[in-house]
Amino acid sequence: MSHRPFHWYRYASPQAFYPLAGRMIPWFWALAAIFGVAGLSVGFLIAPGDAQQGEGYRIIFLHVPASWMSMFLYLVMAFWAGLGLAFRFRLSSMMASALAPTGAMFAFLSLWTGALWGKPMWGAWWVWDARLTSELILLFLYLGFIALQAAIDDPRRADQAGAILALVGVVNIPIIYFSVKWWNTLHQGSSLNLARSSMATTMLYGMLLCALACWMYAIAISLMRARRIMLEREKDTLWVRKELGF
Amino acid sequence: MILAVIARDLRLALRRRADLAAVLFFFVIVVSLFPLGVGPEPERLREIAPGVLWVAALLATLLSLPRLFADDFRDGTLEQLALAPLPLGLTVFAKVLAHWLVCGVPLAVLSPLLGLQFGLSGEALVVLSGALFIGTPALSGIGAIGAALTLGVRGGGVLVSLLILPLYTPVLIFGAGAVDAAVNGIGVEAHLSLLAALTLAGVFFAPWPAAAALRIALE
Amino acid sequence: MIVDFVRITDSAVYHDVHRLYDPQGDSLFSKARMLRSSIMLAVSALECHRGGRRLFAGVGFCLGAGELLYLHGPNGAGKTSLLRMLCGLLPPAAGEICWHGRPIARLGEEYRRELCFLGHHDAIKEELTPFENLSLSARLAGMRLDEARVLEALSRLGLAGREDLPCRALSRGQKRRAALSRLAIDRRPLWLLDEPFTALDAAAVNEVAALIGAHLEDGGLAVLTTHQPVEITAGAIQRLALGDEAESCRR
Amino acid sequence: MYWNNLSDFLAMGSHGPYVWGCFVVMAAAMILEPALLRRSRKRLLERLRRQYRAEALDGKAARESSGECP
Repeated sequence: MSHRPFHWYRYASPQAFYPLAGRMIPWFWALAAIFGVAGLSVGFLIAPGDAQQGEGYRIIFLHVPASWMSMFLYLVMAFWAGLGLAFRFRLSSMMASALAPTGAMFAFLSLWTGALWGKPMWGAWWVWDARLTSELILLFLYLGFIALQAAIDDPRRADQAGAILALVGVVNIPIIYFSVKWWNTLHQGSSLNLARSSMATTMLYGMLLCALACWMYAIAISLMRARRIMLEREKDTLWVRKELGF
Repeated sequence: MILAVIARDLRLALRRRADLAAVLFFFVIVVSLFPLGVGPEPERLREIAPGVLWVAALLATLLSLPRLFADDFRDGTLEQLALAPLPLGLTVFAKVLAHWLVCGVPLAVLSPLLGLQFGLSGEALVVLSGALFIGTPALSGIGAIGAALTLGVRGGGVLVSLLILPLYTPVLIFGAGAVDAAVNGIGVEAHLSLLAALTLAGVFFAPWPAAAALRIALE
Repeated sequence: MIVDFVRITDSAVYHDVHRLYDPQGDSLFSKARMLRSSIMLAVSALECHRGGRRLFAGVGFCLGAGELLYLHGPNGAGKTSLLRMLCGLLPPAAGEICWHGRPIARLGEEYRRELCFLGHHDAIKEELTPFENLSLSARLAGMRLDEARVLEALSRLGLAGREDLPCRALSRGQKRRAALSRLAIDRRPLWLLDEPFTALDAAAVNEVAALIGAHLEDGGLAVLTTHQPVEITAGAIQRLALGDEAESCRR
Repeated sequence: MYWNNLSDFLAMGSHGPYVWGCFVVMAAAMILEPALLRRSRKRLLERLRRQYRAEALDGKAARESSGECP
């Protein structure tokens, strides 16, 4: 998602970025579909069963990409928000606001799939282990960002306030993660530690393909939402009127 | 100059003792409700005491946060503070310190009394009060960011809790962990030192984003 | 404290004299400021947006020592926004504000040490007494004042008997006087006053006008927005119209 | 192809409901979100068109200044 338009300044204005994003979105949808089908087929059809966890482990093909995306999108959101705060680029603040709902959705999906994975493995829907708990807190951070931006009417102030919250949140994520981990180390360690991958390579490819699919999906959906925000905020300008044929 | 701001806030707080008392009564009431809900068995109460006392302290601080900037914002004195020849971050630092003296310290002083309700041993009570004493500045510092962000926003009071409680979790974990360790008789130094680290970070780093948020609110 | 030498560089001399001198030493203090004829507030091509609309654009003016700028225009023309831009609270959408030739965005506290802003709000605490409010705002402005000067400033604004009443008990006009009493002790060169004469009776209006006149004579600058026609005796007066009266391009 | 028949595939070795529970919810989310977004975008476009049409009708469209608000 951190693609940087090549002519940075030419596309920094919403007016120039709107049509460009419009052209790119179908491509990202196509990529998301291709990676999705590939990842799922590897994960669900080709990959062998796991020794102890049987077939239930296949949930990681959904759980891990979702967790990755929820974490990654928060970092990207904080990046765009910080840029918007520092340089007053309205476009990057809009991008941050566009990313937040998708990030929140991935955080919720990560919790949902984590719970459904935990039930057969550990016998309980919700287990207070370090990663699930910090995922829950990450969801709260997302909801806080969205609620703050919704509560402030003036778009510029909403952007800047949201940016500060996102930056403070980013600084706190490692602290929260390690304090939760310190508090409870029930979780079986990170399931994808590239150094000693305890999984067959096919599983690894399956997961990476699913992650790419989620990433393409996130780019496409946030570009669409960014375009919607642009229309909403720039509705008094002439280029929006021309865009709508007036 | 910082002392002037602290003295100002303390004098204002003393003039409005009712707000002060309300926060402390809230803390007492919330803590006393738990035994009614959970049941009188001393063993179980002793087990949940650290968590209950710390969560109640958290909520009490949260309750008094909007007061940090809202009154000054409404009557225009916040503008004058922003225009004082003092970095806004230091002004916020002074206000956080004043808020801690007014709200955090009474909580720490009062907590051993309430610990008795939960049958905590003498040593645990000392650790409880000490942990609260160390932890509450971080609550005030991080809370200042939430108060500044939601200044003049409708529904700000509720919003502060949504923004700030996730950021409070490390302080809660180490604070309650310290008291829990004391109850079980194991070493508390690790917990308290981490808590102190959080407090230092909270008190010295939090005022700067809070100042930035104030500047935005004053626009 | 006697000044042994005075470094005449453009922006520095004013600060050296200010720091070396105890603000009480009025007479010598103001003579030093007359030395600085080129105190300048330069504003160029200022632009302000509110709620997506452009309030004003291309606003510019220069203010030398002893000059007063009248800002007038209908309600909602952006007078208050312009004042808030001048004191650095509101960043302008475009254009620049320079003090001593240096943009205020980079000056920060240095600039804030030079200006006194009085907005619509009275900026006084209801629980505190006028005496406490005034001594507090003096300390915040960096001045060490003894009790006599504070009482004298309050009595000058007609609050003689009410120094120790909590401001809650004062009337709207008296609160405004308590807020304006700040001007009686203020030594900062740039005054930004947003409708200082509202809710004041005739006597208080004259008193405040006299204070502003003295400030201008003293070599200070002032930017004033007001709806009542008020005669300020001293200083060169500039006028700046905003909103419909002005010809600034409306979007 | 790891599975030899469809019923095993669906059963997922006694973990079927959990695996498919995750799959269905995730798929639903990734279909619902764009649908909701497209719908709200359509509604926004209608609202804006109505607003512009109203402005065009009562002559406000003849704005004298060409500069668009940056």
